[in-house]
Amino acid sequence: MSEKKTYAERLRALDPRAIYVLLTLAVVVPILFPLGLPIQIAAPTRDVYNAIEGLKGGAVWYGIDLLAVSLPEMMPALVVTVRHLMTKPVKIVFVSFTSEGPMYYYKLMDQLKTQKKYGEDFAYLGFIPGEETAIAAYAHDVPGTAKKDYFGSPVEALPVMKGIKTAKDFALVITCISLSLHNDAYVRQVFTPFNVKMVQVMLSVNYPEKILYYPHQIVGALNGIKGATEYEQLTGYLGAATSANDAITMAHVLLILFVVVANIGYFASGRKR
Amino acid sequence: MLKVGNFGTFYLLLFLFVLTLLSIWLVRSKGMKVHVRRLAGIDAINEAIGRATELARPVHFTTGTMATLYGEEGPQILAGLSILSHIASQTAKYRTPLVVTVCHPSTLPLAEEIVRESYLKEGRADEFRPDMVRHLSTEQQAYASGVQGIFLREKVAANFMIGPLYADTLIIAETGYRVGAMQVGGTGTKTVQLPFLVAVCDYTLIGEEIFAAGAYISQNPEQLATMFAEDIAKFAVIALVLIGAIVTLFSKELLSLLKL
Amino acid sequence: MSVLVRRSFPLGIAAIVGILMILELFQVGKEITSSAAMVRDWVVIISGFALCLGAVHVTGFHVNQIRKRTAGRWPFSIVLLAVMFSYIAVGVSLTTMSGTYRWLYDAINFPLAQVMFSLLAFYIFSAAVRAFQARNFEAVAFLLCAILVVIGNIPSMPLISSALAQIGPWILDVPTKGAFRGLLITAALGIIVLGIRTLLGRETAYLGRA
Amino acid sequence: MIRLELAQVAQIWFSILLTVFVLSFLHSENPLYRLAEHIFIGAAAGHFAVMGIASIKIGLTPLQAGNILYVIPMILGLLMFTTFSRRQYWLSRFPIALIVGTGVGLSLRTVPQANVLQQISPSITLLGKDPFATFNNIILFVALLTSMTYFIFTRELRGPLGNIAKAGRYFMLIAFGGSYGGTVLTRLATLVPTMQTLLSPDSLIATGLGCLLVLGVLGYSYRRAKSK
Repeated sequence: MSEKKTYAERLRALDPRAIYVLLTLAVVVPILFPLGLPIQIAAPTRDVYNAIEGLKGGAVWYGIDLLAVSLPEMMPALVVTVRHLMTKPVKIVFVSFTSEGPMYYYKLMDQLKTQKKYGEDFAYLGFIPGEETAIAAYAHDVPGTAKKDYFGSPVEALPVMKGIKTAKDFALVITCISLSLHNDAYVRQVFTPFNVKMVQVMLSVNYPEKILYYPHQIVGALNGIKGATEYEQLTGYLGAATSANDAITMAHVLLILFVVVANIGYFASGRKR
Repeated sequence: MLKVGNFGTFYLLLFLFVLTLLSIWLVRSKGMKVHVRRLAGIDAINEAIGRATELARPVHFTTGTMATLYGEEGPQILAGLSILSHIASQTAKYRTPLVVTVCHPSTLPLAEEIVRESYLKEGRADEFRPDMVRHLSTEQQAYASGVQGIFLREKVAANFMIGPLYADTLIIAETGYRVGAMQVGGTGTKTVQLPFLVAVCDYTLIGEEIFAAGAYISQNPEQLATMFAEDIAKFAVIALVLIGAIVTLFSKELLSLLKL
Repeated sequence: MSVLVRRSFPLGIAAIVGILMILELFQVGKEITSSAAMVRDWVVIISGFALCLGAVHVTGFHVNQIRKRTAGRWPFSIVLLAVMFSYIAVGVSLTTMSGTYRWLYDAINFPLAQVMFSLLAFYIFSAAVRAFQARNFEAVAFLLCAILVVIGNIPSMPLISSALAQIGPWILDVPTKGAFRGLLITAALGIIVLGIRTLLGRETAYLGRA
Repeated sequence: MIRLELAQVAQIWFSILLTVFVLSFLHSENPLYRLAEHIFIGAAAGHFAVMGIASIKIGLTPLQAGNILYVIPMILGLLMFTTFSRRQYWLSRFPIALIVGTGVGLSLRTVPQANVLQQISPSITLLGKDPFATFNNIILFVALLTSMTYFIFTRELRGPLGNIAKAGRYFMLIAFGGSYGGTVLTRLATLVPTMQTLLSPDSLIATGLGCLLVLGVLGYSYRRAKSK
């Protein structure tokens, strides 16, 4: 400890705590102030945007078919697509075929500020048990399967539900899916019999396999957090996905800088071991 | 009734079984002697224990988390434990404090027995204390948090992590570096963790080296002979790969010729 | 007699069980398949006892700390034991599916496991700064490949230079895969030979020495 | 706005404070980290004890149905506890032998297929659909053969064999570097959501308070160390 270290030696052996502080900053700052660093936008993402942008009235079936474990990955995509929908002149009917869906609905409504009114412009029909059979039943008879909304009012009493009988009455079907078998169930039970326009938000693990439904069965798809980032860029609502993307970019750049600095220190200090 | 898919498994097992028996027979009745090349990582174990002895600070050993003895990664734990028996003998001989941490408790009786027997063998049975072998937690990350704490509180001077290692490896190794411990890491099939061992540890046992360690340390002729069997198997696999490549190369050629 | 019971019996058990598992793969007979399934059931039950043994061991260690009043440690040991016994009380009386148990798990186990994984991100940085110094040719190879993969993983990279962004994935896909395959094959040979030696009763690490 | 229930608020506070305490370890080992560590270990020990009891119950069902054979694992399981005994500890070898035998058997039936045969079969096709693919296949092939050569133990790695093994060593270093770089992204993918949780509106107050507590404790221990 008695010997004074030269600057070069200090650069080589950066105090780990300095590294930790800088890394924290590199992650925290973009989370608080998203930069919106540009990224390449995949074609299925752009098609989701076009499908929602092109809506001129009518109703949208929004399936929140998520498991609790997918929260960090799927929440940003859910928020940004609903936020985009809320700006369009459409009615939205939310529904869940997973028991943890209602939790997402609460969190979603917590994060959204909207002019639309519950009951008139949108409604949540809650969790309908029964997996694929339930999806099929709902597609064939919406009010007959749901009967009541999540808060207990009868479906007929909701103005938003007027004129909605089957899947055919929806201008667009959007679904956020955790379980890959739901990707198939939606295509089998909703697209095949009714030939409606459909968009799926998929987990990154399921994406490579289920993207094969695009562009014939589904008109667009989002790839987990990556898709959400792209979507946030398209719509300009920079949120959790963009900030995560920025944070990861900044951290990677920081690592490269650290390595460069350490090597400058190594060569400047005379390449001693 | 041999299913086609298991065909390869069957012949590979049979081949290695015969090779192992043959090598044991060669040692027993023909007195074959096998020489194993120097393995720096294993030599470093004694050096690290020596350093810990000088500093009078503890030696830490673990076979890693997540894996269980009754699972497919059981043999890697056994390989790690055979190195533990050597480490425990050394710490018994030089009266160095030893801390063995265990994640899954099914390994606990085994680790305890190995340490106890090593102390017994060195004539230091009275110095074996049950808290040398500690089960911290079955949960991977809780275990890692416990090891971190032990490292900083007890100032560990040598750290050995040998077995099927999982993500917590880097947590333990980085903390080991922080307290200035000399570290030897090693893992068999967990290739994801190897880069971190190479980056942080002073010496690393890569892949098969952890299985060679037992024979190398004990210099038991019979164990060394099985090393010889493994090497023959390696040459056989290399030959198989080369032949396979040539065959597919020419069969492709043949196919394209036929298409013409 | 004692050596027979203490050594040969365990060796025999290990060999029989191991061979049973292998025979099950080759579908030699219905009896083999059903007994292998039963032995696996047994192992689940024994591991249940092992998990309880773990809890007993942890309790013993910390009771000892409290009794000896180890400086700076024993109050924490009290907390540890209190948390552990409340889990056991809730888990056994209300089952793990109950709301209270889930509350405990989501408030303690889940976030703590998550944050321990987050520590890894910090450690991977500090380890990299030390390891990625161009000390010799080997270190250069290591550092260069790591940095190229890091560059390839930057989300905006394809917009800046698509060629540079493709090197990283290539490294992971071609040389890395090849080298790891070689490593896995040789390690597998080590595992198999160790296994065969165990079944032959030649690997006796798990029996102590006498 | 939907009001969170008290239980949820308490849960958030608990999880956030524990998270901040663990992160404080990056500075130094301190009482708050120690508290989080002991709570975690206690929680995990309790959780796995509950799991263990559930596993034992699995065995009770066939036993009650009259399958006497299930007495065996019960006895063997109890024998595990002899490890605490100074004289009868050897009895724990019986359950251990069963466990070891199972593990060895299971690995012997999966490892040949998964780690040998399935690694060889995709590596032997050298011709690809274009020259670049062929080049890649050859590199992969060479990397595999040379890295295998590195693991030859019973011959000294000198001469031509030594050179091949050296090439294998370089291929492995390349692989380690690549794998290290790739893992950076995986680890950041956990860190970022953790930070997002800490900074979300629900938990910001708890995070702030946690940080203050940590600073207080660190400052206190620093002053105490200085005065000594």
